[in-house]
Amino acid sequence: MGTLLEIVGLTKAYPGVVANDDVSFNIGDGEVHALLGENGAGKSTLVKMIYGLVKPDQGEMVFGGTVYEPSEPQEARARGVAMVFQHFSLFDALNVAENVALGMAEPPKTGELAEKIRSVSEQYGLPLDPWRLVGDLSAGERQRVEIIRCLLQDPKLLIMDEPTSVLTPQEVEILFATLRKLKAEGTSILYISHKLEEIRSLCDEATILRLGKKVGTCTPREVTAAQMAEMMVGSELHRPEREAATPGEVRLALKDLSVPSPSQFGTSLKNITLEVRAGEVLGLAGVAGNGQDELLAALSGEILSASGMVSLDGTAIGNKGPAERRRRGLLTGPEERLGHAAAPNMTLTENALLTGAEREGMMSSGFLKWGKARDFAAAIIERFDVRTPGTETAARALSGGNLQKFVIGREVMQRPEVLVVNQPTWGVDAAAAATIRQAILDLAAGGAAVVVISQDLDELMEVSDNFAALNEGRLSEIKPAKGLSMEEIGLMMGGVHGMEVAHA
Amino acid sequence: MIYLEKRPQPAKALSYFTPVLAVLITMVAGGLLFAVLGKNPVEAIRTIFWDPVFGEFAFYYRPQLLVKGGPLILIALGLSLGFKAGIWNIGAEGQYIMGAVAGAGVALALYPLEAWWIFPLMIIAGALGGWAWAMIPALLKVKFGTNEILVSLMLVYVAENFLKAMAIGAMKNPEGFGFPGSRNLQQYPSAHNTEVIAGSGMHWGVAAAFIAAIMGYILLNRHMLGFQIRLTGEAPRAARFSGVNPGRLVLFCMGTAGALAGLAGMFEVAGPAGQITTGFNVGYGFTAIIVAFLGRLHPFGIVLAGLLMALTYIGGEAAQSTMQLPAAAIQVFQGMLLFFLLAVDVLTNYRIRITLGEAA
Amino acid sequence: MDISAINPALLLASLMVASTAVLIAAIGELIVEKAGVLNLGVEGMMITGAICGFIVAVTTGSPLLGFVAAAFGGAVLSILFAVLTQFALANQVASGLALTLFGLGLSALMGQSYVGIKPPSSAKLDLPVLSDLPFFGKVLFSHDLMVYFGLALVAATWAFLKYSRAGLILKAVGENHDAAHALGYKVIRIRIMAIMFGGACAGLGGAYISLIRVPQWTEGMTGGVGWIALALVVFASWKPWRVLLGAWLFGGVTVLQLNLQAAGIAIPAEYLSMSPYLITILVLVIMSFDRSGAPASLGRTFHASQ
Amino acid sequence: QDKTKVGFVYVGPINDGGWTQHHHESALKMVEAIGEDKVELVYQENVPEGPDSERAMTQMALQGADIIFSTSFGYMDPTLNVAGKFPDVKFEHATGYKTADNMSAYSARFYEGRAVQGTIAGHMTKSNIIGYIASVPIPEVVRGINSAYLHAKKVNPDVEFKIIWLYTWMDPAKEADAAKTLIDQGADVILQHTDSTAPLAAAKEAGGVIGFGQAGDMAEYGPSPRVSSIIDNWEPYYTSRVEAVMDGTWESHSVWEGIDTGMVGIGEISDVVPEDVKAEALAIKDAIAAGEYHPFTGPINKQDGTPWLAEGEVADDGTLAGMMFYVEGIEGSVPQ
Ligand SMILES: Nc1ncnc2c1ncn2[C@@H]1O[C@H](COP(=O)(O)OP(=O)(O)OP(=O)(O)O)[C@@H](O)[C@H]1O
Ligand SMILES: Nc1ncnc2c1ncn2[C@@H]1O[C@H](COP(=O)(O)OP(=O)(O)OP(=O)(O)O)[C@@H](O)[C@H]1O
Ligand SMILES: [Mg+2]
Ligand SMILES: [Mg+2]
Repeated sequence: MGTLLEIVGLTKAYPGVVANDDVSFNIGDGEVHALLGENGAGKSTLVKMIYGLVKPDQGEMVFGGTVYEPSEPQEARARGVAMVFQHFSLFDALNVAENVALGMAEPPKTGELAEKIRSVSEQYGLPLDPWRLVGDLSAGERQRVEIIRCLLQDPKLLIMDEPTSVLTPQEVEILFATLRKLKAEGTSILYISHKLEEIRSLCDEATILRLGKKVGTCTPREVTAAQMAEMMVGSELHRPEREAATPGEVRLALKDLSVPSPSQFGTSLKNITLEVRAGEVLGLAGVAGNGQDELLAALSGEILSASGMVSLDGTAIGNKGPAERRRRGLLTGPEERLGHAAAPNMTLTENALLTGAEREGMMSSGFLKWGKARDFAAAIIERFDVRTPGTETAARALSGGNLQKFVIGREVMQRPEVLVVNQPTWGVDAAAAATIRQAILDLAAGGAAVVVISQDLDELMEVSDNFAALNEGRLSEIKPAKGLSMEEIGLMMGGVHGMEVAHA
Repeated sequence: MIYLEKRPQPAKALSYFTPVLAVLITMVAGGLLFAVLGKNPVEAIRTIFWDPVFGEFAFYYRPQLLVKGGPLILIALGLSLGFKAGIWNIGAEGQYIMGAVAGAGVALALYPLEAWWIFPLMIIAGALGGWAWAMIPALLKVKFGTNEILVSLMLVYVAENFLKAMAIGAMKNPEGFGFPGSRNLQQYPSAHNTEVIAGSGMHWGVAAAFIAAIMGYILLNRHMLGFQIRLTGEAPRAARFSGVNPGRLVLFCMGTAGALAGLAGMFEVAGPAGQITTGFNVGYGFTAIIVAFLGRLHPFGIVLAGLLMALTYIGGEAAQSTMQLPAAAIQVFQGMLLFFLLAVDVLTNYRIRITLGEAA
Repeated sequence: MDISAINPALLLASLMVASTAVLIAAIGELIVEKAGVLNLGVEGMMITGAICGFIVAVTTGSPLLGFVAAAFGGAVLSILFAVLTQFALANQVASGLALTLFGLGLSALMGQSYVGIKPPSSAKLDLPVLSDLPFFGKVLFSHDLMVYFGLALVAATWAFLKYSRAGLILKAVGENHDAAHALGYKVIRIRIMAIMFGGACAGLGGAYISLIRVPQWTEGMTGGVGWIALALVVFASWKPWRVLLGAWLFGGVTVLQLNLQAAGIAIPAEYLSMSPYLITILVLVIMSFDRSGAPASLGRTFHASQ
Repeated sequence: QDKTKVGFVYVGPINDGGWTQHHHESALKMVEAIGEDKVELVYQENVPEGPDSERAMTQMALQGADIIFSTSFGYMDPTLNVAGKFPDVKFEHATGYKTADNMSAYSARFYEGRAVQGTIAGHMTKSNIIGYIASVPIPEVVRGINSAYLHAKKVNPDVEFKIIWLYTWMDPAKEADAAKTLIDQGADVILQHTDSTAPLAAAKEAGGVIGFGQAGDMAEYGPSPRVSSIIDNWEPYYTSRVEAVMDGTWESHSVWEGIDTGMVGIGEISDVVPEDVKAEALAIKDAIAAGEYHPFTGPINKQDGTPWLAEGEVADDGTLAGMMFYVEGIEGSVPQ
């Protein structure tokens, strides 16, 4: 097997961070190569350099035997490098064919292209209607658009940055089948994922990064997931503990909650009914874009519903806004940290005020008590070990994980009666994630009802008492988390409909 | 290669320095412009910026700075609230007109009655007039999502036509031989907006502007509503999450801006202008937009910016009559000031990096 | 009162003329907004185009060169806006307003010695048979070339956005600039080109006023047409043919209110002269329900971290 | 000895081609007539009416102006205010009615010129429709309409006026649209009380339509469509007033001058106008100049048919100054 891409001593520094520090490795022809590492280890930066989006400060690459210095993605594509991004680069208001065309150097005529999309998509078991608006597609379908955009260019190297975080287990199967088929055709794949089992089943080789440096390589089939995790983190992981509590009174109840999505391409909620009791943690799984954001908004009060659709401790509050709900003890933590849970340009003190003003007594008859706000911010920083110079730092200056600790901490420390969080450990490293999960469990142990919405099934299995999944704005049956199989979970998440389409 | 690198955190100190920098750059560029026009740049800049404050006739110009700056400050303060929250009311000129018409309307309806309560009533009417006019784009935005920039602007033209109709019709001075224009309120003691301190230029409108600046500062820095305004501008989604009702905020910001613009119009018509005429409005509502930005949307910054802008007007006029500098050149000069101001603002949030050659 | 004095063919014909300037400017702004940029400086670019075109037409004696210069002048002025918003990352609303203020002053300064001068007259399309057709001859076939240029521009813009690859890229940039950047498109460069195109169109629109519609130069002679152009883009839901419709509507109201006055209709003149603005507001309200064409990144600042 | 300092405050730019330009040109001619060594001219253009004009005049007074001309109606009260503060400075306000010991009022009887225009227009129209572009509804403009109408009607009983009010003194785009509209509705003569050449350009474009210069001669549009004009000529007045200041004979007054003193000039009547019509028009002009004829001489009824002036009766200046009604025969109503 020959070498397709040689990476020699790539280095890229950002102010304050060396994202990649002298990284070297090779990818062989037809090899599936994994790139592993914690959040912020530098994986995305590395592949962006290969794709010509970021220019390395130092180092060089050899592709197919000749020097490779792509100055822009077009050049990379011309050499046969294709990439599926971690954050999709799709255009909601354009249709599938147009989205695909935008990723190609010389797309054929629209009609021809549509034909091609159809044939390639069937060939690889990824059915797709070229005329649909991308904004109307599910996350899995959107990813297909990205993949097909790559496949149409007959790539020699396909880069995939965390492709499975948005897929149901069944969709992952379909994807893997596709990737294996590509490999069999001689395409090399550079595969980034945090899901170590997946890597073990798919990849031939793995390169592991930590803090921008290459810290090791391995052959995934030959090591355990735990071994790989330790190579990534550099130490052993702590698992949160939980004491089994007996569930108490119903605290949060949703009855036939149906609300339209406020955004054009959002998902409307349909007849969601659930109950969460004191001391209970309800885990809600689901692929991104199946109504998680809307559900959180309907609970936080950003979207109002008929009053009876949401009740808290027996009081109907569906028509009450966020402030009123917070006053009553229903606190929420949205997925998006910057811009939703926190205001990027405002200080941590101001961000503490953002939700804490009333419950923490930072306000009297409308006038603000800045001293109290600062104390509260300092308390969060202290308890959740937020790494920051101080309370007057702008939120955007914090690393993702640290900001996440801050915003979750802000809600947890307000002693909620009911806490609803969406993706509480998104983009957070293992140690911090453990802290956050522990705080959630402690809260439940203290008698609060907690709803955790997450795409990370492992996380849900770890914290939930009961489990359900969101699929196109509908809620599956709620089942006890203990003893659920991956197969069952997949079906709850709507894998079935994905399968049907796949075999149509 | 030059590129911008985002600062992890906005540089506070720079945000005070950048307006000064902008003014300095404008002086240089403006000087060049004046030189191109064949005028002595140093003399022109001195005539504009120095003479009105320290020159021979400063005793007259200094109070005039207040007279000219007062309405600008009052309007800009109102606008800055909305601008901070991302609400773009650019129709303050119309609200200014409607405030003046409403205020003068009260006075003219009561003429020749003399009573202490007439002036306070005019203040209320002026504020209401501007407020009501601003409520049109505000309500349309809240109810239908209509673009407030365009509606508020279109309403300026409507207000101008209305003003003309009033000046030649309903409010025409019955003793004016059919000429357009209302009675002169300067000659109607109960309605006259007099100077708080005689000879200082400080009429009630200027006093109101200073009070509004202090209240604006308290609102923005010490009050939840002000926090919500800033939050909405910084991160609208976070604001909604925090419990801000965006519709109500639009109504508040537009309404306040309208009321303050209306007040400015009322104080102007009852004071320095004296009467409703077809050409009563002279663009304060638009200039106030520059003032708001020049003051970096900060209440005290706006006070300084309003006075600076007044200085460019007054100095500009002086340069016109003493150096025959064309009026248009002054307008270009003011435009440049805003340009440079916007351009240097980038320094607060970004750092300029220069690398030699193309990075490998 | 004598409504019969209003000749529908002449009314429609003058509507075509009255709508041309605003149409051309609005199409330019449509392209700018499709690229995700909100440039409120249309009025400033129009008036600058009006004077540039006027100066060149007068000095060279060629209206054609005048229009070329107008497009050039508008585009050059728009570069100021581009630098502010694309490089200095300044707020687009404020920058657009600044551009308008600056353009009004600059044009007044440039035009000081051009007041009261008569520009060379522009050629009219004269199609012997067609322009003699009973009704349509007047309405459709007896205008100056810029009227047809405006119509052609609408068609070309429509085709560009719908069928061309460049149009697709432009829409992509306006829809999601981060994704477009990730795919390797030069967001800033594309936006600057769009801004300059918008400036050129605004300049042409302005020159249409100073060279054909009026024709002469006076300070501030565009009298708010640039703002109407902005309104048209919104109420056309960012669709070229609807911009044409909107321009006709606005031109129609403008012309009609004068006709009603001349015909002695008893509506007071001051209310008639408000009517174009009131109707614009009304249509804006009606159209605010349809935001389907609105580019998702409109007005947002793009900064590519390297 | 010092030069006499003369200040001018203008409402528009000095090159607006209309009202302000003619004041400024007259001012320059005044300087020329008296001698640059004797007078110094200072001026400020684009001065908004209201407090800004008050400041402009104060500034001039502070800087030693001996006499200040404020050349727009809206400057009236501000001029009065400044005159109160500077008793030693002389003030001259154009087109208003208020005066003080050191403040005069002066204006021109433009309606006299309109009588000449109306005569030509009445003869020249073939469609019998005359379009009138009116600016702001104030007595001066209404007087002009009435005067023109009466004289057109006198020579052509079938004549009909179509009037468009623009609410502005100068807005070329609006003026052009208005002219086109009037032409579309059959007018073949356009009279304008707005200051730009746009209506003449529209007339030229349409062909077969004539118009008149306003404020200035607008000769570049002659011989057709511009067949004659009303010219504002302030120079004689300015020269006499400045000279009066220089020799200490200045006194406050309120004057309303017309064709007789040359304040209202009639531009060259072009050859497009037939000889006999031209002769008739000139005869009216001469009669007015000689004081033998007044354009508003009875019998004249008001629009609603009520008598205004009896046979042979001449309108008094008071009524004329506040004239806000149409005479009989004009359709529509004066906006107010
Ligand atoms: N444009 C940028 N400017 C400054 N720093 C950056 C930039 N992009 C990435 N970084 C920093 O470089 C480091 C590596 O980031 P990178 O995105 O490559 O991490 P990653 O391994 O892909 O993480 P994740 O698992 O969260 O996707 C991080 O510290 C990140 O903050
Ligand atoms: N786009 C960016 N521009 C400038 N600085 C950035 C950018 N992204 C990240 N940084 C900086 O890089 C540092 C690391 O950020 P990042 O979010 O990647 O941290 P991380 O290593 O993933 O940490 P955590 O484990 O807490 O998520 C932070 O100090 C942050 O301010
Ligand atoms: Mg991270
Ligand atoms: Mg990554």
